[in-house]
Amino acid sequence: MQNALLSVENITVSFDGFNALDGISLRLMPTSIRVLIGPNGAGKSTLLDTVIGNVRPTKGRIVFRGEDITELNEYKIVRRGICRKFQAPGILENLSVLDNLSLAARPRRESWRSFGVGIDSSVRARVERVLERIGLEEKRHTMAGQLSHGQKQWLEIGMVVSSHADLLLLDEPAAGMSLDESAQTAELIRSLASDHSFLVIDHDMTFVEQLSAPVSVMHMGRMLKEGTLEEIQRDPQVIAVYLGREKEEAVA
Amino acid sequence: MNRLLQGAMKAAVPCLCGLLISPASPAQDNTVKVGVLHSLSGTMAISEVTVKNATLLAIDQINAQGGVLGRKIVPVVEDGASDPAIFSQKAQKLIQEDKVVTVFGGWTSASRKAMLPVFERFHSLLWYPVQFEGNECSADIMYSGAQPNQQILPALDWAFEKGKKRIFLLGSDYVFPRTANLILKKHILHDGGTVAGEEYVPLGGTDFSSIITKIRVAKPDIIFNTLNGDSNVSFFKQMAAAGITESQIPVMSFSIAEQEAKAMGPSLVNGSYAAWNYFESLNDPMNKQFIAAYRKKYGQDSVIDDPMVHGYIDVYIWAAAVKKAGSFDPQSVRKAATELGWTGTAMGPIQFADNQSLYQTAYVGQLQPDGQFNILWKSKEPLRPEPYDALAFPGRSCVIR
Amino acid sequence: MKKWLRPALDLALLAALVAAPLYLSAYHLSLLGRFLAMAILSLGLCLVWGWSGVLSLGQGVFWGLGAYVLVMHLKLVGLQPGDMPDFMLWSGLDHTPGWWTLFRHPAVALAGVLIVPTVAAAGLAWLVFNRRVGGIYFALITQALALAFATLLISEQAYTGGFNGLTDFTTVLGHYIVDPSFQRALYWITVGALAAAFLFCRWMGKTNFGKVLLAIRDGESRIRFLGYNPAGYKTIAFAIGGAFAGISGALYVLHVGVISPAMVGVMPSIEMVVAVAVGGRSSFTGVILGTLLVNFGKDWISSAMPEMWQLSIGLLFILVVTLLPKGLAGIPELGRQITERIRRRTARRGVEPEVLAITQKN
Amino acid sequence: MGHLAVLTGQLFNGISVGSILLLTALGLALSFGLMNVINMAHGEMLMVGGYVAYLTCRFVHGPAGFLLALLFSFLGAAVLGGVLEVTVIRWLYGRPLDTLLATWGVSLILQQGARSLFGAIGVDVVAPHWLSGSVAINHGVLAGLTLPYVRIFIILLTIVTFALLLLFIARTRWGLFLRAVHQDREMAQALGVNTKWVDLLVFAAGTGVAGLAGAALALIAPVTPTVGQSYVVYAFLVVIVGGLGSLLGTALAALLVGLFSSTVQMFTGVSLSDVFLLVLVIVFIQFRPRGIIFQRSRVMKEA
Repeated sequence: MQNALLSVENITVSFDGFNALDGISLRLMPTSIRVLIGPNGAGKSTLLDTVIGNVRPTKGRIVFRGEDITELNEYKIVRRGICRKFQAPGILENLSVLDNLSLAARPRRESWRSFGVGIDSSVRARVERVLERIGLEEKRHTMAGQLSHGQKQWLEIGMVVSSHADLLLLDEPAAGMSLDESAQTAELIRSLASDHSFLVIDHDMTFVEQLSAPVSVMHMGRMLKEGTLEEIQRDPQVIAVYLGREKEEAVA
Repeated sequence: MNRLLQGAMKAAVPCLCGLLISPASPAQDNTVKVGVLHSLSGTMAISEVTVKNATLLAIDQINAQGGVLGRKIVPVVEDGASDPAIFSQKAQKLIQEDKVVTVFGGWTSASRKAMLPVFERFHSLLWYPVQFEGNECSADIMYSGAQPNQQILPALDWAFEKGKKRIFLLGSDYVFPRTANLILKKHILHDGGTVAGEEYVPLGGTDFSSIITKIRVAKPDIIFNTLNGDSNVSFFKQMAAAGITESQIPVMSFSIAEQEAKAMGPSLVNGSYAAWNYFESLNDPMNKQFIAAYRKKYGQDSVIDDPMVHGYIDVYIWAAAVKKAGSFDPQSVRKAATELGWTGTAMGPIQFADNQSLYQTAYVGQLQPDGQFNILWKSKEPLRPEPYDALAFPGRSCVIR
Repeated sequence: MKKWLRPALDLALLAALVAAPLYLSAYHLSLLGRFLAMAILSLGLCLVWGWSGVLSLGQGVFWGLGAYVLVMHLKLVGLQPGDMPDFMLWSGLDHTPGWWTLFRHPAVALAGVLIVPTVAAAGLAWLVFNRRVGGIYFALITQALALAFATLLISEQAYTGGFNGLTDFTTVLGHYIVDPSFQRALYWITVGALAAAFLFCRWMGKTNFGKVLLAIRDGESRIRFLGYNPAGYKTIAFAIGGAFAGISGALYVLHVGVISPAMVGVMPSIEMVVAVAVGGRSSFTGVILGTLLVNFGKDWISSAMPEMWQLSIGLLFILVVTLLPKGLAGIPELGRQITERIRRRTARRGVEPEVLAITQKN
Repeated sequence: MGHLAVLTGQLFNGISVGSILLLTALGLALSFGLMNVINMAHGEMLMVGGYVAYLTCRFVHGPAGFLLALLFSFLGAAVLGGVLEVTVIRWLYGRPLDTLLATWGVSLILQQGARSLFGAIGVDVVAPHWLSGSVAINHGVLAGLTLPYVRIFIILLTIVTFALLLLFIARTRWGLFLRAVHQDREMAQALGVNTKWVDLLVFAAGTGVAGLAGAALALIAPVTPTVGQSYVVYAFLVVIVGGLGSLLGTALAALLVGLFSSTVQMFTGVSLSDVFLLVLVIVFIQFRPRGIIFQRSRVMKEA
């Protein structure tokens, strides 16, 4: 069996006794999209935080391309090819769009190797491609802070994509976007799926549908159900969890 | 438009510094400028403001009698702000910009050391009014303040005469206390006494609990205290709180004069001893005259202490030296000053020795409840100043050509 | 900002400094010289605080290290063989300690001036930033360090000259510090060093390193998720700040002729920060002008009204921080905000009736 | 004086110095620890307390004079703190480094104000006669040990103030508001807590306690324009080592520092013991950036 790009093995994360993640496991194949859905507080964001190294798990392992990255610092994990987009746009407000993308795209990020002026040629080609894809060519020299909310989200997705990362963790990429904007976002993600893997969190079912990718439902820090969107929508346990009718036996 | 304003702002500033050059006013023929450089702000202002006042009083009195060589003396007062770098900066300004013929001032040894290269660079003349640790011999400074052998060693003689041979050395952690104690230790051992302990507290330190325990354990006959400024307040308060009275362990202080006693509250330091070359309670007609003149100018409740009288007589000696030399040139003035012979002053007969330090009589006094000193002991005659102590620094002497 | 205006201003400032010996008196020229030396430290602090958002209240420590290393060399050079610096004699030492004589050779001394402050700054930065200690703690740590450094200098009097500091050195590389030709040469050296430091900073601003520093200032956690380790960048920036401070200290001490613990403690370090704050923390030109303004102001106010100096620097601090976070560069912006508010108030009184009428209609 | 007496004496000294440190740092534990306001003028609030005590003692004679002085110094410094909060600090919330610089400016102004009003020479606060003197043990194994009343009084005053503050925070409504604002300002506002008033009152309480400390310390230390400078750096370090937001941590840290300096000073000079202490604190912060006692919670902002 082709080995997984990312494998989350029995991860538990607890804050003063409350188990945000409770022995959750997940396997993600290279160049594939997986959507994480679940009610608020299910632990979706915490899972992404744990993968990127922002939160230390109390139990369990995270393996990326066969290497155990559980104990590494965030920037070391990022350099190995995982990148994360936050709910609030994580762009660098005081730098131009071009700078934002070039900083994300640069391969050599150690401090002593950053004394070059301007953008070196390999990075420039990559940045131009991403700029054109996210439709911000003419805005290249404006300060990132002055972009509209939707444009900021796109810039951030552009930064995540241009950052050599194979696995992209997107936390509600379509939040605050208009209908056609989220459709374009879904289309962008699908077009990038040929050479990237995505782990996407979102509540917007039409957006999830447009991604047409397998869905995992999380509940109370555990993996409740995994399958296609149609199977999930018909599954009684999932309906119960969302609508909250027979809570007890659903969780058994 | 606003960018232009911002640009103009940036261009304006460089010429702003140009505006600052106050063109030195050409000296009219009938006046001569002298510098008065003391700390008027910062931690040292506590002691230096009154010395500046005494210097200005002397200048006014001399001007009242027609000035010197027919010229009125114009004092240029500058603030050293208790910072050595500013003392050196202001000394340079007084000499280069204001073209003063001499400067009266300085207090801490740090400020004197900082000004030394400036006076040696421009060969002007500094009159230094404060007791200090000695070990300095510059042709461009008139050391009127007491050398160690004129203040701390006479105090030692007095203590030995009183049979107090176990001595505890306590001081603030800076140059004067450390060097003074180095000299004291040599003399104590040489004269058969014992050093009961040696402790230092950082400048501005306020906690003496451990040191008081060490004093209680050492049980000295007397404490030689070279603490400075605020630390004295903490020390005496915490000694009183610990129930150690003057009768049990007397304290001989070298940085507490009438000024500090009044500020600390005389009751706190009542009964403690001090060694100076002047006390306000000296009953001498010239002293009475000086005190009356000072109080008339600066208020009836002002008290007079050793550095103030030095700041006062320095101006008179400078004026006498100028008259003798017949010119304001610093080099001839300093030579003339050492050849004036004995002069009667508010602090008794004095004269400048060839090493440009001052012959002066040492007194030991005990503080009374009213903040004045009751003079208990006096050196037989004015003591010759020794910049280098024979026991501590053998073979070194100060010869000024 | 029109493209050519900023370089034109910098050239104007340079021209003013180059022409200074013509229109300034000897005293004010030596003042300008020592304040330009301080401006080098301000450039370093601008990189550390204005660019990477790290406030250091202890630059006096690295400034002092540079100054003390150079003056140790100058004291040794001034001695006849076999003799000992005066303060060591009357502090009870019998021979000059080994680590002192190390700096007798000019090359070693020069290297010391550059390396010792830089290594000290890098060491502290690496130790602190790797533990992810926050900005406030770092500021208070550097202040505690400045206090410890000054206390140590004062108490180890036998080796450091104690409270009096080190002074009375006469020759540098064979030239007499006293004669005017050396003073003039020193002025040119200082202007040259400042220009070099300025160009270095300008270059740093254009590199990716500079961009990452700005990103760290505005959101350290974000840059971490782009794969950058802020600790490495902040350490290098702080080391550069330390190097600039060391050079500034060495040059300053040649102008002034004395170095003492009172010049490296808590208070001087904060005055170095106010000069940068006035100048506009992240603008290199502004920082140089801010340093000149504050120091000349200090000299002028403290001689005109001694009581007023501490009051005015206190007020300056409050006003700059609250009203002009961008310092000098912020004045036009502040002007615009005020005119904006006035315009809006007058406009509302004039227009209000019609607008109300229209809105009520539809 | 027996060996045991010296040891107990030093232990008492350590507790006494620790209590002084805690008294100076308590106000800071409120304003810095709980409200995250960096008040570099904290030392000057101590100075103000000292001067207010001096003034009260001049006008009110007799034993009650000093107790009244304690009250007035608390109120005086609290009012001054309130004025400072409204005029300067309120505009700088969320900008900690700028608050640090602005309050440093305030400290310079207060120093110069004191120098102009009372002169560069310090003023003298005479301890009331019921406080001067000491408990002397002159027989038995602790012979020779004397415990000054003043230091005992300061230790007791510190314990009482500390207890009152704990009660204020734990039991009163305003204490609840304070804890809410400390944990999450936005959430507290959402729940209807008027954070403006909480900021004002708690900051004023912090400076008030500093004024009280200033009055108490006037018994064993000078009251001069620059006395605040000798306390402020150590007070901040005690709060940091203790752990932001934890009064207990601050108390523990103050005691440890007090004992440390009184033991080290038996062997080295005071200057070196201060240097050791400063370096030790800097190294300690590397290994426990959150301090001795800190709350484990996700929402804690990185100080």
